[in-house]
Amino acid sequence: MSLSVNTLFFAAYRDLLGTASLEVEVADGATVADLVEALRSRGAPFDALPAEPAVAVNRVYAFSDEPLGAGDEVAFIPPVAGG
Amino acid sequence: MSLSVNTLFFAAYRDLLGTASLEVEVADGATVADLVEALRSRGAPFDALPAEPAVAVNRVYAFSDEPLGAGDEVAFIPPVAGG
Amino acid sequence: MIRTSVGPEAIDPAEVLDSIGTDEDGAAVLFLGIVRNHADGRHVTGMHYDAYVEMAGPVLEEIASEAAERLGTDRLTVVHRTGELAIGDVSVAIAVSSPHRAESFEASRFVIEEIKKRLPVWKKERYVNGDAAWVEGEIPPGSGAVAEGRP
Amino acid sequence: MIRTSVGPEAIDPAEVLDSIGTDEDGAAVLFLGIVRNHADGRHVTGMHYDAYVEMAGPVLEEIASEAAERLGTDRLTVVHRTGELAIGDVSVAIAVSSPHRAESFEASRFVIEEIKKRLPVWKKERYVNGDAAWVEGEIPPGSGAVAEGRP
Repeated sequence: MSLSVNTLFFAAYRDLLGTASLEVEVADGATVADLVEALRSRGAPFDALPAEPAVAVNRVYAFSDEPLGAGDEVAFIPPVAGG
Repeated sequence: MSLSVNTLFFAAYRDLLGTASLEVEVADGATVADLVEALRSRGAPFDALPAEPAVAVNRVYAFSDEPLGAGDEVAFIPPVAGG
Repeated sequence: MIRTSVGPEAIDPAEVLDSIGTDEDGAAVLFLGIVRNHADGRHVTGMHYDAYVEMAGPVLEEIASEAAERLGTDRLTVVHRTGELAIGDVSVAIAVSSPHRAESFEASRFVIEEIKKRLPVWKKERYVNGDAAWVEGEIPPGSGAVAEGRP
Repeated sequence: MIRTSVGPEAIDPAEVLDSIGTDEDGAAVLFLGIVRNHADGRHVTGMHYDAYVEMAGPVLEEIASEAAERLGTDRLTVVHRTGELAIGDVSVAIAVSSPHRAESFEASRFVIEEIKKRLPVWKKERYVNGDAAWVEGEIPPGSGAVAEGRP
Protein backbone atom coordinates (compact mmCIF):
# COMPACT_ATOMS: atom_id res chain seq x y z
CA MET A 1 0.00 0.00 0.00
CA SER A 2 1.17 3.50 -0.73
CA LEU A 3 -0.17 7.03 -0.48
CA SER A 4 0.40 10.20 -2.37
CA VAL A 5 1.44 13.54 -0.85
CA ASN A 6 1.85 16.93 -2.45
CA THR A 7 5.31 18.38 -1.80
CA LEU A 8 6.02 22.11 -2.14
CA PHE A 9 9.41 23.77 -2.60
CA PHE A 10 10.21 27.41 -1.89
CA ALA A 11 13.01 29.87 -2.50
CA ALA A 12 16.42 28.15 -2.63
CA TYR A 13 14.85 24.67 -2.70
CA ARG A 14 12.67 25.60 -5.67
CA ASP A 15 15.71 27.05 -7.46
CA LEU A 16 17.65 23.86 -6.67
CA LEU A 17 14.99 21.46 -7.99
CA GLY A 18 13.61 23.67 -10.74
CA THR A 19 10.09 22.96 -9.55
CA ALA A 20 7.65 24.42 -7.05
CA SER A 21 5.70 21.22 -6.36
CA LEU A 22 5.79 17.50 -6.89
CA GLU A 23 3.34 14.65 -6.29
CA VAL A 24 5.23 11.91 -4.39
CA GLU A 25 4.22 8.33 -3.53
CA VAL A 26 5.33 7.03 -0.16
CA ALA A 27 4.58 3.80 1.71
CA ASP A 28 1.64 3.64 4.08
CA GLY A 29 2.83 4.75 7.52
CA ALA A 30 5.69 6.81 6.08
CA THR A 31 6.92 9.78 8.06
CA VAL A 32 8.38 13.11 6.97
CA ALA A 33 11.84 11.56 7.35
CA ASP A 34 10.87 8.73 4.98
CA LEU A 35 9.61 11.22 2.39
CA VAL A 36 12.83 13.23 2.59
CA GLU A 37 14.91 10.07 2.22
CA ALA A 38 12.80 8.93 -0.76
CA LEU A 39 13.40 12.24 -2.50
CA ARG A 40 17.11 12.41 -1.70
CA SER A 41 17.64 8.89 -3.01
CA ARG A 42 16.53 10.06 -6.47
CA GLY A 43 20.03 11.50 -6.91
CA ALA A 44 20.92 14.96 -8.29
CA PRO A 45 19.57 17.52 -7.74
CA PHE A 46 17.40 15.99 -4.98
CA ASP A 47 20.38 14.71 -3.03
CA ALA A 48 21.37 18.34 -2.38
CA LEU A 49 18.34 18.78 -0.11
CA PRO A 50 19.27 18.70 3.59
CA ALA A 51 18.85 15.34 5.34
CA GLU A 52 16.64 16.97 7.97
CA PRO A 53 15.05 20.06 6.42
CA ALA A 54 12.43 22.16 8.15
CA VAL A 55 9.04 21.10 6.84
CA ALA A 56 5.43 22.03 7.31
CA VAL A 57 2.69 19.44 7.00
CA ASN A 58 -0.64 20.96 6.01
CA ARG A 59 0.77 24.43 6.77
CA VAL A 60 1.97 23.65 10.28
CA TYR A 61 5.66 23.13 11.16
CA ALA A 62 6.37 19.45 11.77
CA PHE A 63 9.21 17.33 13.12
CA SER A 64 10.75 14.64 10.95
CA ASP A 65 8.93 11.81 12.74
CA GLU A 66 5.48 13.17 11.82
CA PRO A 67 3.43 10.47 10.04
CA LEU A 68 1.99 11.37 6.64
CA GLY A 69 -1.54 10.87 5.35
CA ALA A 70 -2.95 10.68 1.83
CA GLY A 71 -3.18 14.09 0.21
CA ASP A 72 -1.02 15.86 2.81
CA GLU A 73 0.64 19.08 1.72
CA VAL A 74 4.29 18.82 2.72
CA ALA A 75 6.28 22.02 2.27
CA PHE A 76 10.07 22.08 2.36
CA ILE A 77 10.98 25.26 4.21
CA PRO A 78 14.45 26.75 3.70
CA PRO A 79 15.68 28.84 6.66
CA VAL A 80 13.20 31.73 6.78
CA ALA A 81 14.19 35.36 6.20
CA GLY A 82 11.14 37.56 6.50
CA GLY A 83 10.99 41.09 7.81
CA MET B 1 26.00 95.36 47.15
CA SER B 2 23.14 93.41 45.58
CA LEU B 3 22.18 92.06 42.20
CA SER B 4 18.94 91.42 40.44
CA VAL B 5 17.85 88.10 38.90
CA ASN B 6 14.79 87.24 36.87
CA THR B 7 12.90 84.29 38.37
CA LEU B 8 10.42 82.22 36.35
CA PHE B 9 7.66 79.97 37.68
CA PHE B 10 5.96 77.20 35.75
CA ALA B 11 2.96 74.92 36.11
CA ALA B 12 2.13 74.19 39.77
CA TYR B 13 4.57 76.86 41.01
CA ARG B 14 2.98 79.51 38.81
CA ASP B 15 -0.47 78.46 40.04
CA LEU B 16 0.79 78.62 43.62
CA LEU B 17 2.31 82.10 43.36
CA GLY B 18 -0.15 83.52 40.86
CA THR B 19 2.72 84.86 38.78
CA ALA B 20 4.92 83.59 35.97
CA SER B 21 7.97 85.75 36.75
CA LEU B 22 9.44 88.01 39.39
CA GLU B 23 12.46 90.32 39.55
CA VAL B 24 14.32 89.48 42.79
CA GLU B 25 17.23 91.29 44.52
CA VAL B 26 19.81 89.07 46.18
CA ALA B 27 23.15 89.85 47.86
CA ASP B 28 26.31 89.80 45.82
CA GLY B 29 27.70 86.24 45.88
CA ALA B 30 24.28 84.73 46.55
CA THR B 31 23.62 81.18 45.40
CA VAL B 32 20.47 79.47 44.18
CA ALA B 33 19.89 78.28 47.74
CA ASP B 34 20.07 81.88 49.00
CA LEU B 35 17.53 82.99 46.40
CA VAL B 36 15.14 80.19 47.35
CA GLU B 37 15.51 81.06 51.03
CA ALA B 38 14.92 84.76 50.32
CA LEU B 39 11.70 83.92 48.49
CA ARG B 40 10.45 81.43 51.06
CA SER B 41 11.03 83.91 53.86
CA ARG B 42 8.46 86.24 52.29
CA GLY B 43 5.78 84.05 53.83
CA ALA B 44 2.62 82.76 52.15
CA PRO B 45 2.34 81.71 49.39
CA PHE B 46 6.13 81.68 48.84
CA ASP B 47 6.81 79.49 51.87
CA ALA B 48 4.96 76.68 50.10
CA LEU B 49 7.79 76.40 47.57
CA PRO B 50 10.06 73.42 48.27
CA ALA B 51 13.23 74.17 50.26
CA GLU B 52 15.36 72.62 47.52
CA PRO B 53 13.41 72.87 44.27
CA ALA B 54 14.83 71.89 40.91
CA VAL B 55 16.01 75.04 39.17
CA ALA B 56 17.58 76.04 35.90
CA VAL B 57 19.96 78.99 35.69
CA ASN B 58 20.04 80.53 32.24
CA ARG B 59 18.16 77.50 30.87
CA VAL B 60 20.54 74.87 32.26
CA TYR B 61 19.69 72.70 35.27
CA ALA B 62 21.67 73.85 38.32
CA PHE B 63 22.38 72.60 41.82
CA SER B 64 21.47 74.74 44.80
CA ASP B 65 25.05 75.90 45.41
CA GLU B 66 25.30 77.53 41.96
CA PRO B 67 26.35 81.20 42.36
CA LEU B 68 24.11 83.79 40.72
CA GLY B 69 25.10 86.71 38.50
CA ALA B 70 23.32 89.95 37.64
CA GLY B 71 20.52 89.40 35.14
CA ASP B 72 20.50 85.60 35.47
CA GLU B 73 17.29 83.84 34.47
CA VAL B 74 16.42 81.45 37.31
CA ALA B 75 13.55 79.09 36.57
CA PHE B 76 11.79 77.10 39.28
CA ILE B 77 11.10 73.70 37.75
CA PRO B 78 8.34 71.53 39.24
CA PRO B 79 8.83 67.79 38.69
CA VAL B 80 8.63 67.45 34.90
CA ALA B 81 5.92 65.44 33.13
CA GLY B 82 6.47 65.62 29.40
CA GLY B 83 5.72 62.97 26.82
CA MET C 1 -8.89 44.35 16.62
CA ILE C 2 -5.95 42.32 15.35
CA ARG C 3 -5.32 42.67 11.62
CA THR C 4 -2.69 40.79 9.61
CA SER C 5 -1.99 40.33 5.94
CA VAL C 6 0.65 38.95 3.61
CA GLY C 7 0.55 39.98 -0.02
CA PRO C 8 1.95 41.94 -2.95
CA GLU C 9 0.16 45.26 -2.36
CA ALA C 10 2.39 48.26 -1.53
CA ILE C 11 2.30 49.13 2.18
CA ASP C 12 1.07 52.58 3.18
CA PRO C 13 2.52 53.30 6.66
CA ALA C 14 -0.02 56.07 7.36
CA GLU C 15 -2.89 53.68 6.67
CA VAL C 16 -1.39 51.00 8.92
CA LEU C 17 -0.95 53.59 11.67
CA ASP C 18 -4.55 54.77 11.27
CA SER C 19 -5.83 51.24 11.86
CA ILE C 20 -4.87 51.21 15.55
CA GLY C 21 -5.51 53.46 18.55
CA THR C 22 -8.46 53.88 20.87
CA ASP C 23 -9.33 56.58 23.39
CA GLU C 24 -7.75 54.43 26.13
CA ASP C 25 -4.36 54.28 24.40
CA GLY C 26 -1.62 56.72 25.40
CA ALA C 27 1.09 55.23 23.20
CA ALA C 28 1.52 53.91 19.69
CA VAL C 29 4.54 52.37 17.99
CA LEU C 30 4.93 51.86 14.26
CA PHE C 31 7.82 49.69 13.06
CA LEU C 32 8.80 49.60 9.40
CA GLY C 33 11.14 47.14 7.74
CA ILE C 34 12.58 48.77 4.63
CA VAL C 35 14.66 47.48 1.74
CA ARG C 36 18.12 48.97 2.22
CA ASN C 37 20.88 49.40 -0.33
CA HIS C 38 23.51 47.28 1.36
CA ALA C 39 24.03 43.91 3.04
CA ASP C 40 27.23 42.40 4.38
CA GLY C 41 29.24 45.06 2.60
CA ARG C 42 27.62 44.47 -0.80
CA HIS C 43 25.63 47.08 -2.67
CA VAL C 44 22.03 45.88 -3.06
CA THR C 45 19.79 47.17 -5.86
CA GLY C 46 16.52 45.41 -5.04
CA MET C 47 14.87 42.55 -3.22
CA HIS C 48 12.47 39.79 -4.19
CA TYR C 49 10.22 38.47 -1.41
CA ASP C 50 8.91 34.94 -1.79
CA ALA C 51 6.33 33.56 0.63
CA TYR C 52 4.39 30.40 1.34
CA VAL C 53 1.33 32.60 1.42
CA GLU C 54 -1.20 29.95 2.48
CA MET C 55 0.88 29.26 5.60
CA ALA C 56 2.36 32.73 6.18
CA GLY C 57 -1.08 34.23 6.69
CA PRO C 58 -2.01 31.93 9.60
CA VAL C 59 1.51 32.10 11.10
CA LEU C 60 1.38 35.91 11.09
CA GLU C 61 -2.04 35.79 12.78
CA GLU C 62 -0.62 33.44 15.38
CA ILE C 63 2.35 35.74 16.05
CA ALA C 64 0.09 38.76 16.38
CA SER C 65 -2.26 36.90 18.71
CA GLU C 66 0.63 35.82 20.91
CA ALA C 67 1.88 39.42 21.10
CA ALA C 68 -1.62 40.63 21.95
CA GLU C 69 -2.00 38.08 24.70
CA ARG C 70 1.45 38.69 26.19
CA LEU C 71 1.19 42.46 26.19
CA GLY C 72 -2.51 42.85 26.84
CA THR C 73 -3.50 44.89 23.79
CA ASP C 74 -5.49 43.90 20.73
CA ARG C 75 -4.80 47.10 18.77
CA LEU C 76 -2.28 45.49 16.48
CA THR C 77 -1.85 45.52 12.71
CA VAL C 78 0.88 43.59 10.88
CA VAL C 79 1.36 43.66 7.12
CA HIS C 80 4.09 41.79 5.23
CA ARG C 81 4.71 42.41 1.56
CA THR C 82 5.71 39.92 -1.13
CA GLY C 83 7.08 40.23 -4.64
CA GLU C 84 9.53 42.64 -6.20
CA LEU C 85 10.65 45.52 -3.95
CA ALA C 86 12.91 48.49 -4.65
CA ILE C 87 15.30 50.26 -2.27
CA GLY C 88 13.24 52.28 0.20
CA ASP C 89 10.12 50.14 -0.18
CA VAL C 90 8.45 48.98 3.03
CA SER C 91 8.58 45.18 3.38
CA VAL C 92 6.85 44.93 6.75
CA ALA C 93 4.81 47.30 8.91
CA ILE C 94 3.80 46.67 12.52
CA ALA C 95 1.54 49.11 14.32
CA VAL C 96 0.41 48.71 17.91
CA SER C 97 -1.17 50.92 20.53
CA SER C 98 -1.70 50.47 24.26
CA PRO C 99 -2.53 52.50 27.36
CA HIS C 100 1.17 52.72 28.34
CA ARG C 101 4.28 52.81 26.17
CA ALA C 102 6.15 49.71 27.39
CA GLU C 103 3.53 47.36 25.97
CA SER C 104 3.56 48.99 22.53
CA PHE C 105 7.35 48.85 22.31
CA GLU C 106 7.48 45.25 23.49
CA ALA C 107 4.65 44.01 21.28
CA SER C 108 6.25 45.62 18.24
CA ARG C 109 9.64 44.11 19.01
CA PHE C 110 8.13 40.70 19.74
CA VAL C 111 6.30 40.61 16.42
CA ILE C 112 9.32 41.50 14.28
CA GLU C 113 11.59 39.03 16.12
CA GLU C 114 9.05 36.22 15.71
CA ILE C 115 8.53 37.07 12.03
CA LYS C 116 12.25 36.57 11.51
CA LYS C 117 12.20 33.26 13.37
CA ARG C 118 9.18 31.57 11.86
CA LEU C 119 7.28 33.38 9.11
CA PRO C 120 7.68 31.29 5.92
CA VAL C 121 9.06 34.14 3.83
CA TRP C 122 12.36 34.36 1.93
CA LYS C 123 14.18 37.15 0.22
CA LYS C 124 16.56 37.28 -2.66
CA GLU C 125 18.93 40.20 -2.87
CA ARG C 126 19.90 41.63 -6.23
CA TYR C 127 23.36 43.13 -6.55
CA VAL C 128 24.87 45.81 -8.79
CA ASN C 129 26.70 43.26 -10.94
CA GLY C 130 23.46 41.42 -11.76
CA ASP C 131 24.00 38.60 -9.28
CA ALA C 132 21.24 37.59 -6.88
CA ALA C 133 21.27 35.45 -3.75
CA TRP C 134 18.82 34.18 -1.17
CA VAL C 135 19.43 35.85 2.18
CA GLU C 136 20.60 33.44 4.85
CA GLY C 137 17.74 32.76 7.23
CA GLU C 138 16.79 31.10 10.46
CA ILE C 139 15.56 27.53 10.96
CA PRO C 140 12.02 27.77 12.32
CA PRO C 141 11.45 26.08 15.69
CA GLY C 142 9.23 23.02 15.81
CA SER C 143 10.37 21.59 12.50
CA GLY C 144 12.95 19.29 10.99
CA ALA C 145 15.13 17.11 13.20
CA VAL C 146 13.31 15.69 16.21
CA ALA C 147 14.36 17.80 19.17
CA GLU C 148 15.78 16.08 22.25
CA GLY C 149 13.67 18.13 24.62
CA ARG C 150 10.44 17.98 22.67
CA PRO C 151 7.36 17.38 24.83
CA MET D 1 19.78 65.18 10.12
CA ILE D 2 18.50 65.62 13.66
CA ARG D 3 15.32 67.69 13.91
CA THR D 4 13.59 68.74 17.12
CA SER D 5 10.83 71.15 17.98
CA VAL D 6 8.61 72.16 20.87
CA GLY D 7 5.49 74.17 20.11
CA PRO D 8 1.73 74.46 19.80
CA GLU D 9 1.31 73.21 16.21
CA ALA D 10 -0.63 69.96 15.76
CA ILE D 11 1.65 66.99 15.06
CA ASP D 12 1.21 65.13 11.78
CA PRO D 13 2.67 61.62 12.31
CA ALA D 14 3.00 60.97 8.56
CA GLU D 15 5.03 64.14 8.14
CA VAL D 16 7.32 63.22 11.05
CA LEU D 17 7.81 59.76 9.56
CA ASP D 18 8.62 61.23 6.15
CA SER D 19 11.43 63.30 7.65
CA ILE D 20 13.67 60.31 8.35
CA GLY D 21 15.03 57.40 6.31
CA THR D 22 17.88 57.06 3.86
CA ASP D 23 18.74 54.35 1.35
CA GLU D 24 21.06 52.81 3.96
CA ASP D 25 18.29 52.34 6.51
CA GLY D 26 16.50 49.01 6.81
CA ALA D 27 14.38 49.95 9.83
CA ALA D 28 12.30 52.83 11.08
CA VAL D 29 10.41 53.28 14.33
CA LEU D 30 7.78 55.92 15.00
CA PHE D 31 6.65 56.44 18.59
CA LEU D 32 3.58 58.51 19.40
CA GLY D 33 2.52 59.76 22.79
CA ILE D 34 -1.23 60.32 22.73
CA VAL D 35 -3.65 61.95 25.18
CA ARG D 36 -5.69 59.11 26.65
CA ASN D 37 -9.05 59.26 28.37
CA HIS D 38 -7.99 57.88 31.74
CA ALA D 39 -5.32 58.22 34.42
CA ASP D 40 -5.10 56.48 37.77
CA GLY D 41 -8.67 55.32 37.40
CA ARG D 42 -10.06 58.80 36.66
CA HIS D 43 -11.81 59.71 33.44
CA VAL D 44 -9.78 62.41 31.65
CA THR D 45 -11.42 64.79 29.17
CA GLY D 46 -8.39 66.79 28.00
CA MET D 47 -4.85 67.85 28.75
CA HIS D 48 -3.03 71.15 28.91
CA TYR D 49 0.71 71.06 28.16
CA ASP D 50 2.83 73.83 29.63
CA ALA D 51 6.51 74.17 28.68
CA TYR D 52 9.53 76.31 29.46
CA VAL D 53 9.91 76.62 25.71
CA GLU D 54 13.21 78.55 25.69
CA MET D 55 14.82 75.72 27.65
CA ALA D 56 12.79 72.76 26.35
CA GLY D 57 14.03 73.37 22.80
CA PRO D 58 17.72 73.01 23.70
CA VAL D 59 17.08 70.12 26.12
CA LEU D 60 15.19 68.21 23.42
CA GLU D 61 18.08 68.83 21.01
CA GLU D 62 20.50 67.54 23.64
CA ILE D 63 18.42 64.39 24.21
CA ALA D 64 18.19 63.73 20.47
CA SER D 65 21.94 64.26 20.04
CA GLU D 66 22.71 61.86 22.86
CA ALA D 67 20.45 59.23 21.29
CA ALA D 68 22.10 59.76 17.91
CA GLU D 69 25.56 59.38 19.38
CA ARG D 70 24.71 56.30 21.45
CA LEU D 71 22.92 54.48 18.66
CA GLY D 72 24.94 55.70 15.70
CA THR D 73 22.18 57.22 13.61
CA ASP D 74 21.38 60.85 12.88
CA ARG D 75 18.03 60.19 11.17
CA LEU D 76 16.00 61.34 14.13
CA THR D 77 13.05 63.72 14.46
CA VAL D 78 11.41 64.60 17.77
CA VAL D 79 8.42 66.92 18.10
CA HIS D 80 6.72 67.83 21.38
CA ARG D 81 3.46 69.71 21.44
CA THR D 82 2.29 72.37 23.89
CA GLY D 83 -1.05 73.95 24.71
CA GLU D 84 -4.56 72.53 24.84
CA LEU D 85 -4.91 68.92 23.65
CA ALA D 86 -7.98 66.72 23.26
CA ILE D 87 -8.28 62.94 23.75
CA GLY D 88 -6.53 61.22 20.84
CA ASP D 89 -4.26 64.18 20.06
CA VAL D 90 -0.56 63.41 19.62
CA SER D 91 1.56 65.07 22.33
CA VAL D 92 4.94 63.77 21.20
CA ALA D 93 6.26 62.05 18.08
CA ILE D 94 9.67 60.40 17.76
CA ALA D 95 10.81 59.01 14.42
CA VAL D 96 14.16 57.33 13.86
CA SER D 97 15.68 55.17 11.16
CA SER D 98 18.86 53.10 11.08
CA PRO D 99 20.47 50.31 9.05
CA HIS D 100 19.33 47.66 11.57
CA ARG D 101 16.26 47.54 13.79
CA ALA D 102 17.80 47.38 17.26
CA GLU D 103 19.20 50.91 16.99
CA SER D 104 15.87 52.41 15.92
CA PHE D 105 14.00 50.72 18.76
CA GLU D 106 16.60 51.72 21.32
CA ALA D 107 16.96 55.31 20.15
CA SER D 108 13.20 55.77 20.21
CA ARG D 109 12.90 54.33 23.70
CA PHE D 110 15.87 56.36 24.95
CA VAL D 111 14.37 59.62 23.71
CA ILE D 112 10.95 59.10 25.31
CA GLU D 113 12.47 57.98 28.64
CA GLU D 114 14.78 61.03 28.74
CA ILE D 115 11.93 63.38 27.80
CA LYS D 116 10.06 62.12 30.84
CA LYS D 117 13.10 62.61 33.07
CA ARG D 118 14.27 66.04 32.06
CA LEU D 119 12.27 67.94 29.46
CA PRO D 120 10.84 71.03 31.20
CA VAL D 121 7.23 70.30 30.26
CA TRP D 122 4.20 69.85 32.51
CA LYS D 123 0.70 68.64 31.92
CA LYS D 124 -2.59 69.37 33.59
CA GLU D 125 -5.34 66.81 33.31
CA ARG D 126 -8.94 67.89 33.06
CA TYR D 127 -11.56 65.59 34.55
CA VAL D 128 -15.24 64.99 33.83
CA ASN D 129 -16.39 66.90 36.91
CA GLY D 130 -14.53 70.03 35.81
CA ASP D 131 -11.54 69.54 38.14
CA ALA D 132 -8.00 69.78 36.81
CA ALA D 133 -4.67 68.72 38.30
CA TRP D 134 -1.00 68.83 37.35
CA VAL D 135 0.28 65.34 36.62
CA GLU D 136 2.89 64.17 39.12
CA GLY D 137 6.30 64.32 37.49
CA GLU D 138 9.94 63.44 37.92
CA ILE D 139 12.68 65.55 39.47
CA PRO D 140 15.20 66.27 36.71
CA PRO D 141 18.76 65.12 37.45
CA GLY D 142 21.46 67.76 37.92
CA SER D 143 19.25 70.22 39.74
CA GLY D 144 18.11 71.20 43.22
CA ALA D 145 19.79 69.70 46.28
CA VAL D 146 23.55 69.29 45.91
CA ALA D 147 24.10 65.62 45.16
CA GLU D 148 26.56 63.64 47.28
CA GLY D 149 28.18 62.01 44.30
CA ARG D 150 28.36 65.10 42.13
CA PRO D 151 31.67 65.45 40.26
